[in-house]
Amino acid sequence: MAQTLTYTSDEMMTVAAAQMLKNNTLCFVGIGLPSAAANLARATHAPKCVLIYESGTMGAKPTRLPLSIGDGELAETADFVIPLPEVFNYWLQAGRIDVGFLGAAQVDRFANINTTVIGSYDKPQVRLPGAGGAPEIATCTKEVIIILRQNPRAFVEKLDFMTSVGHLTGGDSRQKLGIHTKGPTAVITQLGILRPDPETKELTLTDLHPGITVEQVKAATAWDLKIASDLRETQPPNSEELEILRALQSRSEGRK
Amino acid sequence: MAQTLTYTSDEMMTVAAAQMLKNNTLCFVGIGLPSAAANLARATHAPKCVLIYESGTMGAKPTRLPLSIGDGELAETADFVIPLPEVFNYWLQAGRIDVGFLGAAQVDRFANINTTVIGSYDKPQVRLPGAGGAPEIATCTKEVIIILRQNPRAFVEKLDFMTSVGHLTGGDSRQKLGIHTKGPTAVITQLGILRPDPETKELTLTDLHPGITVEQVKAATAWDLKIASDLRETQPPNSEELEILRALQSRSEGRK
Amino acid sequence: MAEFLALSEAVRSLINDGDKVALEGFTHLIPFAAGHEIIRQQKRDLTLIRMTPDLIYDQLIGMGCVRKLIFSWGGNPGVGSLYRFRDAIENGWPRPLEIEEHSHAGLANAYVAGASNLPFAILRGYSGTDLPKYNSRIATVECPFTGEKLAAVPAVNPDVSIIHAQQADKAGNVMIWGIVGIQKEAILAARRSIITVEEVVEKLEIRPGAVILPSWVVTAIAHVPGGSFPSYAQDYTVRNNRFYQDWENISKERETFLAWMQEHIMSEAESISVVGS
Amino acid sequence: MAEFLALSEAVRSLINDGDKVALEGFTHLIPFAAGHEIIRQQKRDLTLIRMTPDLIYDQLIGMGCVRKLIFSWGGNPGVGSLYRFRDAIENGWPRPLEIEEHSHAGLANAYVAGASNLPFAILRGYSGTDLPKYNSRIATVECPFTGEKLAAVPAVNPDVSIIHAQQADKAGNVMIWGIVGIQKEAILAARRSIITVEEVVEKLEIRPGAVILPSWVVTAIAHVPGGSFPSYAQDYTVRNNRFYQDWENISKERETFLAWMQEHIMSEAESISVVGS
Repeated sequence: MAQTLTYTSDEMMTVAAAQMLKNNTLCFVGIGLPSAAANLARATHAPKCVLIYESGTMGAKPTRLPLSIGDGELAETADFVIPLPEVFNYWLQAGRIDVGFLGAAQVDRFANINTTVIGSYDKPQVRLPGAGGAPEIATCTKEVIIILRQNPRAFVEKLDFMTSVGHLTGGDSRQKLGIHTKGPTAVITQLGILRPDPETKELTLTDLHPGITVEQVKAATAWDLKIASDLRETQPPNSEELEILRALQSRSEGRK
Repeated sequence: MAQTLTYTSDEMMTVAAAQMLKNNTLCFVGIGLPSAAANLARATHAPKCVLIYESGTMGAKPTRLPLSIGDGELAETADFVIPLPEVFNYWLQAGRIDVGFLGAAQVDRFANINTTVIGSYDKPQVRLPGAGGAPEIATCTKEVIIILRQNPRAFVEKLDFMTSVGHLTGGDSRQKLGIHTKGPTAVITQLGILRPDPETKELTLTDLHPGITVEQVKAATAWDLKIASDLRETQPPNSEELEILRALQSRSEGRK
Repeated sequence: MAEFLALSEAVRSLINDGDKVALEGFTHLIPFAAGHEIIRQQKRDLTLIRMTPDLIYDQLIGMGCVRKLIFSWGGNPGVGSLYRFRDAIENGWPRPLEIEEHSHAGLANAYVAGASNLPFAILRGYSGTDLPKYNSRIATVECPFTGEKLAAVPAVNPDVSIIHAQQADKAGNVMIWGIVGIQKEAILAARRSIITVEEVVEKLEIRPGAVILPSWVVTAIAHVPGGSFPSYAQDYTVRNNRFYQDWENISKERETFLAWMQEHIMSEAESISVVGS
Repeated sequence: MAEFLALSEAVRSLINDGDKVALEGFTHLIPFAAGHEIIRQQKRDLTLIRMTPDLIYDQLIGMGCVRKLIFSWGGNPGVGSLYRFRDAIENGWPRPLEIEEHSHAGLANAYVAGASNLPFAILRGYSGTDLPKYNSRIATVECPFTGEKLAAVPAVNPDVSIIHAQQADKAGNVMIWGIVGIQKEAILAARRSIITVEEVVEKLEIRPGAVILPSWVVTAIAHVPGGSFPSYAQDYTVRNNRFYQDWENISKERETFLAWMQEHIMSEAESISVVGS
């Protein structure tokens, strides 16, 4: 039945991300796909998932997707709003957040992230927005989920800049740096889901979205991507998920 | 005329302290005589003197004298109330407070303060309450006024414990420690007012309360007290001051 | 997520002998009822943390619950001494009391560090004082940019923090207002927490100046109206200044203290928190 | 004590060429009108500080006011690039832009240190990232108690901080509510301050979650309704998301940017702050 539904690759990514969010978790949410995914989760299987936006809106319950992390909708629907130093010190750094959702311009095989520059830092080819909350989200939330579109310019052999750490150089290198959180547990793309190998921490393709081939994913990856021996197929979006997601988006004043 | 008024030595101290508070100053106030003095000043010549109690009540306007720094009266009459970390970091440490009023169990000739122990620290003869906010009030307010009753057990040659610094060992020793505020500018007692010598910073008797002799003050001081060459007589409380002070005190639920 | 428990059950299940426990509330909202329950359950070897020990710690110390005290001002506010605190330090009665002594600014920042998951806090504090000579937990750090020397204090992270609040909602979110003190930081710094409340409401209406402690950071809530007596809960009860003054005579001598505790605290159930009102 | 001034007068008298200036407001309450006045007065060689430069810094950079930028996230929120910011960094147009780059946590704590009169702040931050390689203002300190290594950032102390607020009262006390961001710390960290407000009221009625900036810490207040457009002032104006999206095309090319600025900002009086609404 689901096969007969039409959906975009962004919708597939968003639904796959939403499915990863458990009920009763505190989720640090960025704008764009992470926000859509978290709100979809809240509207479906995880009604008690608590959405925390970087702007200090705790427990926001937007009925439309905000354009920025500080839209009025977020403050008005939040349980309460706190100043920024408390967001970063009392909540994020204190390790109270279960899941952090991050985007990226580049990721490498150990799920390290670049959102700073393409090219050199001093004379960049493309200057990107930079770090924002990501470096500390990457180290202080109990678990990180990364969402980005997969292509060889994004899934690179070597980052142009290390903005936020994933599993560093793999193995226990993250722990050796004194970081005690799990780090990235999944990278969700329009093609499938990559997860770190339990030992080496190298990203491995564990789930293929319906209709996608392993070759497509390998072609979209600049390194020699490892494939899980028990490769699964992702559950496609169902009609309820698509309906709710589209309704959220249709109510978004700021949608492009 | 004032000569015909009867007043207690506590009233004399309180009025002398009140007269030192200028209008439009931010004043960090402790309980007891400092609170009485600050409220008297606010009710007379300094209506815009802003009273800040350690409990975070900013601009408190009590109509009766509180027993503790956290009486409900203070919060209810304050312009606003802030959490303790802001009191100590954003206000006191930031150097925004003009005057700090301190009491003491012992002071020495350089207006250093002991409120910790009589006797040795490890086996005290009398264990006193300790530091509270005083060490940082003593270094972070622009100016400190000390109020205590004068006797040889209180005005000592050597403190049993240095709880809060005045002028340390005199001269520029305070500055040399990296403290850039003025420190104690007056010590007000039931006998007179002592001020630090501009050079040596040694406390010097500059004002005698009416009816008090220099010999009385010297007898109440354990070190050889210096007397100012231009010794003045304090202005005694006038009838308005006494009336307002007594009214404040009569409304104090917690008065002893 | 917060669980609603009877106070006796919360104290029994969450506080162990030897724990580091902070009962906070700066003059306002002092959790007396919870302190009394700790005394009744005869918890032992506690390390108590509190900026202003106040009467409740005088009682805990006098009843022999306390091995060590971390504090910054140990007096009866506006009245004078805490005689049980003094007796423990001066004479070791009923048992010797180890102390770790700070200034208010130092201890407040130690809670902030604890709430922030930092191992220490920096401040411009303790300059020239004797406190660092007697407290090895006051150190110095150098600013890596200016070379300035600053005081450092270690974070406070209680095993259990206890506060009294005006309201909780049924979902276990808690609100305090008025003088809010260091309570938010005390709860956030702790591994577990117990909050006694004046009232349980359907839904919190956030007040000006209020501090919210969401259910996610609260372990147990107990409904204990009047649970801060003789301190107070703004808009619910008023501070009983008379009791603070009477405490002087009750507590000065060991015998009168013990008799009073026996009569008013040990032999009563939780409702004791409103004795003398 | 705060003085009520026209915005043009406040900018003229309080901001000097070469000053360190922070215009804060985290998505909400961004002081656009004040930024436009700085552009019109052609202030030069400014060091601008802001966590999220947003469109207002894109405009200030593109108009040549800025020598150096201290920031933590330089994008058009939910839309994409800040093209004038990029053009300055990538191509040095209209002049080279020196940058000092942090994470949000780092810069937020730098403001906290500034507000607290501390020379630096500590945080668990920047672990493993390349930022410290390119920013010498990110250092390491060791905990004197545990030996742990923590990140340190220097305090931010602007010469002038500028924010937009919902209300001031006639005595010059200011109140903001909704998303309050880092504005309190920005004002407290600054030597001088300018606050534009939606409304001047007789007396502030303190709202839940509000931040109060008392007159004692404010230098100048200017009454500029709509002064945060296309950002917003909760309960007064709504965010103009369309303008944020339109900015992409206005700002992508130097010519269209300059033409737009000339038409909408340079040739207008203060009321320009509501263009496009």
